[in-house]
Amino acid sequence: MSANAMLPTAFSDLEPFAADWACESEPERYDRRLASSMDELQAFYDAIFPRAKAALDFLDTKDLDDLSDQELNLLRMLYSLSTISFAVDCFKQPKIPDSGSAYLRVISEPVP
Amino acid sequence: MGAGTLLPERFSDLEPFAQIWALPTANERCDRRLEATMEEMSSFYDAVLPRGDEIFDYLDTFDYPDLPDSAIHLVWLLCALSVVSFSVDVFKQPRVPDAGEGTLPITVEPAL
Amino acid sequence: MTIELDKLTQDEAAGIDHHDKPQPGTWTEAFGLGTGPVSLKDSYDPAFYEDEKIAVFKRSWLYMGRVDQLARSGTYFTKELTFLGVSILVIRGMDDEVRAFHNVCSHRGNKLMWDDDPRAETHGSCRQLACKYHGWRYDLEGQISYVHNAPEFFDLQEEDLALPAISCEVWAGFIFINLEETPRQSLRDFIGPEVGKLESYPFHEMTQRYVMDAPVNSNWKILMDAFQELYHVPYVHSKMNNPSGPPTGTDKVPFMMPAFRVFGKHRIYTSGGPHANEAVRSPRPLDDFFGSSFYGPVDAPEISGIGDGVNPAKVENWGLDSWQVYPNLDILIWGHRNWYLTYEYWPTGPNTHRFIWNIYFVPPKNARERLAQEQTVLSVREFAIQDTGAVDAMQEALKTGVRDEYHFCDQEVLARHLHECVQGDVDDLRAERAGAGEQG
Amino acid sequence: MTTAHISGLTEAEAAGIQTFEKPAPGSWTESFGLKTGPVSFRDNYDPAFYELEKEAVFRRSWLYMGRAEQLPRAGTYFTKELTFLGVSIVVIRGMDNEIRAFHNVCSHRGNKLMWDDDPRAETHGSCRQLACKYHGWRYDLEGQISYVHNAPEFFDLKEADLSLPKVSCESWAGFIFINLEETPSQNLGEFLGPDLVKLESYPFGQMTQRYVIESEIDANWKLYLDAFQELYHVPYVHGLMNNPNVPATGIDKVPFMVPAFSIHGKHRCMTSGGPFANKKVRAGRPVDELFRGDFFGPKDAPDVGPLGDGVNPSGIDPWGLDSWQLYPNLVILTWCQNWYITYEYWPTGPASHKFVLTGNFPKPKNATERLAQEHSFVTTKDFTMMDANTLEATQLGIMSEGRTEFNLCDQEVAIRHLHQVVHDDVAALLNERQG
Repeated sequence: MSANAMLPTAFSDLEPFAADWACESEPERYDRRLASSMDELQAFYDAIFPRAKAALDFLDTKDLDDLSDQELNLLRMLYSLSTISFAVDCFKQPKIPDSGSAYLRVISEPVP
Repeated sequence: MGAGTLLPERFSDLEPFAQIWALPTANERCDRRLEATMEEMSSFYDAVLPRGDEIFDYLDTFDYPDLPDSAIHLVWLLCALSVVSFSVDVFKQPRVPDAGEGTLPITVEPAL
Repeated sequence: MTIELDKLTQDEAAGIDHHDKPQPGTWTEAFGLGTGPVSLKDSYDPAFYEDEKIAVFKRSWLYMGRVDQLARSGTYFTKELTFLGVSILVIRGMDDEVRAFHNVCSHRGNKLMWDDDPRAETHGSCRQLACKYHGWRYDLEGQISYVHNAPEFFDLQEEDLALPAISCEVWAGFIFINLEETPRQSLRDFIGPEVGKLESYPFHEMTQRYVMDAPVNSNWKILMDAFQELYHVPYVHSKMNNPSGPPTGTDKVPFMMPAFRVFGKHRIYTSGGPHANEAVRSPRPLDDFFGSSFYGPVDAPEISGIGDGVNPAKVENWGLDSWQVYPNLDILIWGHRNWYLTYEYWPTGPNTHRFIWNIYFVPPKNARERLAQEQTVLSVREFAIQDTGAVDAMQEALKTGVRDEYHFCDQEVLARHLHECVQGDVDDLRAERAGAGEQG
Repeated sequence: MTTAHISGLTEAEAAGIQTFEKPAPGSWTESFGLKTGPVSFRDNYDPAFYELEKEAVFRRSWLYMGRAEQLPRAGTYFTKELTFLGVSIVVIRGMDNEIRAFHNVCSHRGNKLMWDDDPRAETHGSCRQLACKYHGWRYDLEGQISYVHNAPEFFDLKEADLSLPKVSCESWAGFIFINLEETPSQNLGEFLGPDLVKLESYPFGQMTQRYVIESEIDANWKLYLDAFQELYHVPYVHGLMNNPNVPATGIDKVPFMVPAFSIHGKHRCMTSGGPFANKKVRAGRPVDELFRGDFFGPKDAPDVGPLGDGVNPSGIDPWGLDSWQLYPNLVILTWCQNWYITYEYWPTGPASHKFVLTGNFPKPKNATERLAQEHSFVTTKDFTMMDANTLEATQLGIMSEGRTEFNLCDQEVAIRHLHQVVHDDVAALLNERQG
């Protein structure tokens, strides 16, 4: 394990996506979705989806309020999977169709 | 012809300019002009202008508008020459003088 | 002092083209216009602007687009007249007729045709007009054709559910609408016989199209004024005369217009175009390179003829007709070069407007022609950017209101005519209101 | 085109649709005593109507400010900027644990009392006293003056006159309301009426895991409320979401019928099957299965004890969702999957408003529950985005006055009711003024 690994060792295969997708907040995750190409979203989706159940089982053994940085990053990557899922499996584009300049800004969300 | 080469072999001397100026839309070419220095534009202008007849003769060998990609890049290169020419031979600066915030984005232009 | 005002430099006097003027010696008087100062309060005053929207834009035929934009049944485009709060849908029906409707669904008032941004214009092709909100559909003639879950409604009358139609007529392939309940004139009467003759020009052969679209910081009439006189050319565009040399007297030679005409509320100037002041002008190297310039490609394409509408004053060495169709459409036709432009000036506020500019060429047959056209478009664009910058400065000064009256020379007769027509329309509206007030 | 065609459903639609009994005389609309003719939507943009509405509706109704959980201890407070009324409210829990509301104005020179950095922005926090930033006057947590800087320099100060101006404030089910009338014509319980009061037994207090969304929307406040008080739009605005895996077919266009509407004074409730509605024509997404959550909420609903006797007032089975529309501008959605949503619609002008959405879940016990909530919430957000932009299109369409009368079907009865109540309130105000 390299000194600066972002994820728990068992999920080091997802490491290439961690820098982009272990975002701290929903607005950051959503902005990342909008700034990504469909190829990027699809690649992330395809990489994490088959590993997501294992990640959930792993995280379920931990106390949510006492996660290590690596565990927290893994949790946040699962949030990101949720954030991008409509773009990948419904809209086929990062932005919601016909959403123009409309926006919904999350100003308060749970931590972690 | 190397990967990423834009122009036909016989115009390979113009290749460095094509990498910068052979942009597909008028708006991109106009934006490029605003970012360019006068030196860049003068050297582009001085390099392409003397090759004009040769380029036109070459383009005339194809059925229009079914040009191969490399010939399309030549067309774009000449379109860019048209864009920079006012800066080089009239205004001596990238921007139109006294235009303030004036800008005229092109919203529809012909294909090719 | 007066002598000083009249003086031309020797260079200027030598290069200037002269043209005869009609009786009694000026264009302005020949058209029955006043020669005194002109109030430009109509170009910044918010109260005037509010009345102008009704008196001019809600009562005139307004240009929407070309029939070429509606190639087949089911093709449509929208036009956002945001300043009037109106969105227009123009569509070609199954019967090939072009119609216009308010772009509003009859169910809950949702905007019917839009794409991603409801404020932006859109265009496309459809088999039916479908609302994105609850799926109501209309046929290409605006009749209701499908109501989702219709049994849940009460007493729907089919005929009440058609899209609200707007008067729409076509002349020379130019599509116009009129927002009056019943237009006071047909489009053809509005256009009049002299402008009407222009329909013999082969606009339909020129379908290679460029569009520019930009917000401009000036009242719509101020930019329109800039394009109906050449008096500004030696100053705003001095480089056009002599692009390669340093500024000398030569680049300041005045441009005199060969002919003006006024036809009702419409007007035209005809100029020599490439032939104007030819003795003192010199081309750019790139014009030779591309075989093309501001005036258009030198090797003009074949067209089927030019009809009997252009160059109504029969100017020798005809170069350009600039037709100003009231209120806000210009059609510029280049003589012997066989291309044309349209300018539209759409108000967005007392001090701002949206400038839309279309350029039309005969489709090019080869890369040389394609590039010659490109060179023309980009040359025109350079000068138009200068004009938009110049009017921005002018509007800033005008709206201070420090001076109300300004001076229009005989070369600016068309600008005088435009302001007179607009002010006349607003005066009529105000007189009607006053009359209604007295009666009430 | 025949009338029959207008009335038709396609075969695919008819096969998938769930239908429900309607009350006598055959429609919700008539059973509530509402008219069935076309309606004007002028009240959605007319500036003169908007001015009357502010007075007749917002200055005379109980207005929702926030949840009791936002004020966990004595001295915690938040401000609410009712900019459209020119009013700033501070809501604070006193030493006696009571929640009170005051005009957020210092009694000395009128400075705004509680604010942070930007005087226009809302703030919240905790304090021992309320201190003015200008000359240091202080008030206790009950609004009484407690300190006047350099008091001997003043003339005849009366302590009793220096309290913060009180605003009527009452709570129900942990929802804090104020009323700007000098003396409210009804107390909060009377205003809500007995059916809504019963909802008090719902375990709102357990659902403290909270998300908040805000947005400025270019549409009248009632337009957004309208979008969320009917399901008629669902197959079109959200068609893709019903059946994400197939291209547009008949199935994604099956109408949604609301099982029950009910009217409770000025308030309304729309009850629907939620996850059970038109179930046989809907299909989930793989991520929904993975995260055990979707638009309807976490699939494995956590135990929150009994839901009380207020939910599902029409007793439909299976019950999925209540959407309570509390007059004028609060919506509370209680889902069968044990979470709730609130919407607030605050006018900012005749053709614009500020939209606030909260999602509220029980505290998650582990990552799986946390993700089920996250996924439910972001799904809701994507749905809501689609509505938001459609609304701006609707506002533009209505304002064009290309058409001035519109048709509402029986599935849109709640819209008819809201506009009727607003009009009645405005008419009452005009009557008073004339009388």
